[in-house]
Amino acid sequence: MSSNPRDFTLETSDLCCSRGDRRLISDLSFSLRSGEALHLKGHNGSGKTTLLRTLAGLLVAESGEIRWNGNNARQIRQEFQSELLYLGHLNGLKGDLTAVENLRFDAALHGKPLDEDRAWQIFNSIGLRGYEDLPTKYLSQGQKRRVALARLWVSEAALWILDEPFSALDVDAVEALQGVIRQHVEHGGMVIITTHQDVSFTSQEAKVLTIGASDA
Amino acid sequence: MSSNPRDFTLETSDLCCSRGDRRLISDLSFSLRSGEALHLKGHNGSGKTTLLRTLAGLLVAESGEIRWNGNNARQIRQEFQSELLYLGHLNGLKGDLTAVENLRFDAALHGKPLDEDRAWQIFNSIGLRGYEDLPTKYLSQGQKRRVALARLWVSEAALWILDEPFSALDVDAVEALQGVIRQHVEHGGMVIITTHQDVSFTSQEAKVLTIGASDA
Amino acid sequence: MQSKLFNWFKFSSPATFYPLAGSIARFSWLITLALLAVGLYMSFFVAPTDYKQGEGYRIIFIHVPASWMSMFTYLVMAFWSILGLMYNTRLSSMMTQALAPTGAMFAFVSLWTGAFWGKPMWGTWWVWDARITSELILLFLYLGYIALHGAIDDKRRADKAGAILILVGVVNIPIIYYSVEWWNTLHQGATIKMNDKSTMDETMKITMLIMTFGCWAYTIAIAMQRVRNIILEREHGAQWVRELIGEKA
Amino acid sequence: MSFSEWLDMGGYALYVWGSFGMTALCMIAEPLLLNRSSKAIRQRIARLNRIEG
Amino acid sequence: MLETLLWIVRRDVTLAWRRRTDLFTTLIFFVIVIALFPLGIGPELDTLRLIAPGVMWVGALLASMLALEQLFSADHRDGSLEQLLLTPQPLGVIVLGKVIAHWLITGLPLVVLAPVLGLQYDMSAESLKVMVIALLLGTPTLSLLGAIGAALTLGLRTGGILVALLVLPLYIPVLIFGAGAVEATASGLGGQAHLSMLGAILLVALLATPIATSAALRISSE
Amino acid sequence: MLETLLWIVRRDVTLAWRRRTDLFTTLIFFVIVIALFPLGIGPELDTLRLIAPGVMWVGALLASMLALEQLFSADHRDGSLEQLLLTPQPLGVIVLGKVIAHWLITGLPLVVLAPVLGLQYDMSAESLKVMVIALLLGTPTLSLLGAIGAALTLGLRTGGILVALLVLPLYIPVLIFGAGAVEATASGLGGQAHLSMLGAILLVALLATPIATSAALRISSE
Ligand code: HEM
Ligand SMILES: Nc1ncnc2c1ncn2[C@@H]1O[C@H](COP(=O)(O)OP(=O)(O)OP(=O)(O)O)[C@@H](O)[C@H]1O
Ligand SMILES: Nc1ncnc2c1ncn2[C@@H]1O[C@H](COP(=O)(O)OP(=O)(O)OP(=O)(O)O)[C@@H](O)[C@H]1O
Ligand SMILES: [Mg+2]
Ligand SMILES: [Mg+2]
Repeated sequence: MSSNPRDFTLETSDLCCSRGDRRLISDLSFSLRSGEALHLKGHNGSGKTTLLRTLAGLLVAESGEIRWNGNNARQIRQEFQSELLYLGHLNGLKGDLTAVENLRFDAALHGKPLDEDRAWQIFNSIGLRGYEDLPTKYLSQGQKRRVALARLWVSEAALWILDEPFSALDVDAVEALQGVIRQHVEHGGMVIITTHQDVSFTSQEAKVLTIGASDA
Repeated sequence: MSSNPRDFTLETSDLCCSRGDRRLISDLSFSLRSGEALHLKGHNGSGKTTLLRTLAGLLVAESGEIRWNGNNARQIRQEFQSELLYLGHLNGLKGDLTAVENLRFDAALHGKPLDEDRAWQIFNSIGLRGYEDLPTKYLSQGQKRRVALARLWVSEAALWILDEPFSALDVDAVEALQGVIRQHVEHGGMVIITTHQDVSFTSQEAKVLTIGASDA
Repeated sequence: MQSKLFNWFKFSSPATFYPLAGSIARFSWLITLALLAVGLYMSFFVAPTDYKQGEGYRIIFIHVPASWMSMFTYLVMAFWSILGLMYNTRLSSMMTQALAPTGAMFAFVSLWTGAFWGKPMWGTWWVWDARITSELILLFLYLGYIALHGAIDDKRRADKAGAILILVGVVNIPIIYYSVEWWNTLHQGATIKMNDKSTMDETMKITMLIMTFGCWAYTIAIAMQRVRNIILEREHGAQWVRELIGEKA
Repeated sequence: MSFSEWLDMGGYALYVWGSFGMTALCMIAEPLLLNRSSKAIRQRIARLNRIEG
Repeated sequence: MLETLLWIVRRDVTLAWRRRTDLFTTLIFFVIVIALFPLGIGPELDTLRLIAPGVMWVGALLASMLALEQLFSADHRDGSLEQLLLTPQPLGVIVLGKVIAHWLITGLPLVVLAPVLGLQYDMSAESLKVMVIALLLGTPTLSLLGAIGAALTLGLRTGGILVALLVLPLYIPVLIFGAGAVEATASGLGGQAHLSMLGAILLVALLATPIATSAALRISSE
Repeated sequence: MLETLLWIVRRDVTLAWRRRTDLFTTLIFFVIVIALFPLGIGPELDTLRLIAPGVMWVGALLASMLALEQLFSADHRDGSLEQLLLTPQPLGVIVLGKVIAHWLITGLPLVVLAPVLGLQYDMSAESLKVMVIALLLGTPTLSLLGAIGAALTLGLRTGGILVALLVLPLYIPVLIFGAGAVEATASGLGGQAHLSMLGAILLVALLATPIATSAALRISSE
């Protein structure tokens, strides 16, 4: 689409999503380009998670289209997924593997193997020194969340989709996370995020999209 | 201990808790009486959940004692548990039962059967109108949390132990929850709570207990 | 081309198919009643007594149609499953779902009547013969489909999962069938074989055919009626359903 | 041939009527059950209609 | 106490009823296992009659063992087990209620179906009768014993299969007396003694196992 | 592609190694099932030799079916399956990797142990040899076919037992040819034809099932 290879666009047109027989999102069209952040707002149950999972390709939209660089994202699934990082309510950690192993397997499967020293370094910098080679099932809720979020520090994906990343984190961790998101956006990444907490994560204003406003 | 039957005390003396081979809490002594709230603070992984579960009797302390009205809480387990309400990270809901059924079975097993109308009324008042007789697995994360918290509205227990009750809730729900906690304390209840969010839940100052301050 | 496609999709929409299914069902019920009445009359009063098996052989008039029906229904379900997976049409998945209980019912009837036949003829309710065993497996496949479809609450997911199961099962059927040759099977003793029809009386053959068509008509009628239920259940939020029921309630 | 003779089916009564009986049971029960569930579905939709206007 | 028991039974039966397929799957598993043997062994009725009681009981053992997974693990995973542990009711009663419900859901249907399957193995009417009585006395014991194993393995990733390891050895006496009762009948000795033994085991299990299971639950939920 | 496959195999084998008991439990379940039969049936060697291949194969079927639960459900529950679905790798390769690892963990040990157990049933050396070859060809097919069932039932509360209902009918051809090979050898006919058939089924399964499993996984994680 553009001459700069790190210049991406994500667009939706007339997207409709349902859960059960409830239509949650109807005719949603928006577009997002490199260097922009989107803050998704809405009450509990308004359909934020549903929308994020649909954008990531885990759910099938009822109608409408999601386009990545102008192509239907489902048709260029591998290309799209190699630029995508999704973090949902679940951490996606194996409790029997250590934090370092979790991160390294994940990186390898994304085609970007990570050496062990680098992994230790990252955990050190996000406040998990001393917990790197403990099976993650022995970590506290907040510590597990930190391990899951460590993916952001190694990711080279352009599009980050984050569903309530701040939950369970203490003040220090929230700050570190804000930092890495801000940096990603400034370096031409895209972020789509939901959170009920009152935090900022970009230097300029983020786009805001509110869904289901009439509800609850 | 006291003439008023709704006048309770919870004390710990020299409580030590470990997880794995990490000593998390050492020689903790505090006491709490009716009408007081305790806000437990600490970094991720400092041992808050461990302490709360120990107080509730789900974990066994390494040493030290927990006393309820002067008696060892483990020895008067049934008496203690009939005055206890614990809400942890997990919601404790059956996904196949509806919100109303979940609440009613829970109340019945606490020996305080609840009639169906009352249950509907409660869900109505906490913003779940229309979702009362949907199996709870179809609810969003925040909605599930609300159903779990509905226990607070029917509880006659004196001691509430709440582990991050505000997580996943939107602004309205946070407010409602603050309200019910405040009321409970004002009516002579006790609350022990953890949260990383910056919220207040008592009219006067709550006691604050910070653990593992040197960590992280 | 354009208009042809249009017609196709018109009837593949549940809203238009619903009344059509009603008409088909009513028509099929009439045929069913007629055929079964004639067939039963012939089974008991026209077809002659078998020289070897006496009156007991009359079980054949339901045993054989039921066996055929149970296998044929599975193939039809496989057809609808392919359609459902390829074109994602809701109606074809609904048809698969609507056929399953009836197919299972006939598989059961085949086994039951077979057992009630085997007892007087072979002296046992059951043998682990390849043909009988494969019918049992067919019943399991039906039940597996029903259980899987029932266990999944999201019906769109249930449709797709069920379709995959049905198609995987289809592959299994011929394998089981040919395994007879390797498998140490108990042969069907001194009984009439399925293929040498020449020994069979002409009226018997006709009666069996009539009964078979009766079962076909029955299956169509039931499936249409059940698909109507399924449509109502799944589309209960749709405007046309609301209006339809509103009139009658 | 008398009626009772016919019923006897040449000594095969149990087997013949056992088979036909079970088949009849199945083929009669199925439409009846179907009708019942059809009514239940209609009632539920009608109730939804009333509630949601 | 009785009221608590009834509430628990009601809760679990309601849950099972919501998921009606649960009621059938244990049963169908049982049927399939019984049907697999002739396929592997060959269809000679003489052999089959010989092994029928053994196959039937092994099938019942396996089905009831597999069903154990449903007993506590769902409650554990979603946190409702914590809540049950913290109700002001004796834990033994809660456990007993859950086991009773579990037997009603998974054990009873199996007992009802067993004679039909016995026919396929050419068992005699007398043998069938004894087998049903034996199963009626034996399967509740299986549920009670199994509950201990289910509680001990709670939350372990290996759950399903580890429970087999713990529980199957405990099941062996039931298997021996249960299959023995049928065999004794078939050989004309009469299964009375075996049946009394099964009854005695059931009584002991009824009294003793809820305590062991409760203790195991407390440990597993630490 | 091959690299992805190896990473996945490595990941799952590491996980299993962390939980070494996993390696043994399938095996021990197999041993217990095989050991239960003489208890239920009686110790006559003639009967036992007759039923040995059937019992052995039914044991292998059940063990491999039970082990299926470990294939995807842990990944599903903790969210790592989502992450696997979103990696930029072909899903079929990921599935194949997981199935291979699963077979290495649960299938292979069983093949190794089978001859030892066969001795207890008084099987001849020739029969034992054929049985091992048959198991070596048959058990991977069981894992491949089972993966479809495991994927279809993912996240359903009935999981464990529903999978039995779906998968066991699919296993039957393997059972028939597998047990048939041993029986044919024992009766002097030679098991060659049966073994070739098992090999052919394995090849087809290797090519076709990863696709079906991938489709099922995408559906189940909606
Ligand atoms: C795959 C399932 C089955 C199929 C396709 C099937 C099909 C048939 C057919 C077509 C015939 C009629 C042969 C003819 O034309 O003369 C027949 C006969 C018979 N079947 Fe079945 N059947 C099945 C299952 C069973 C079962 C489960 C039993 C008993 C347990 C059974 C017992 C018999 C007997 C006794 C006959 C009569 C043979 C004779 O003519 O003497 N069948 N079956
Ligand atoms: N089952 C366990 N076995 C061993 N260690 C554990 C276990 N659970 C937790 N831990 C360790 O105990 C410590 C405290 O955990 P805990 O869950 O109490 O922390 P927390 O204060 O609640 O943290 P958070 O704010 O993240 O919820 C952590 O360092 C963790 O690694
Ligand atoms: N599997 C499902 N089947 C049917 N309905 C569902 C399912 N999951 C969610 N829903 C419904 O979809 C709606 C939106 O859910 P979703 O999880 O997207 O909300 P959300 O905006 O993320 O809320 P929260 O802030 O509480 O996380 C809810 O009303 C819920 O009841
Ligand atoms: Mg959400
Ligand atoms: Mg915590």
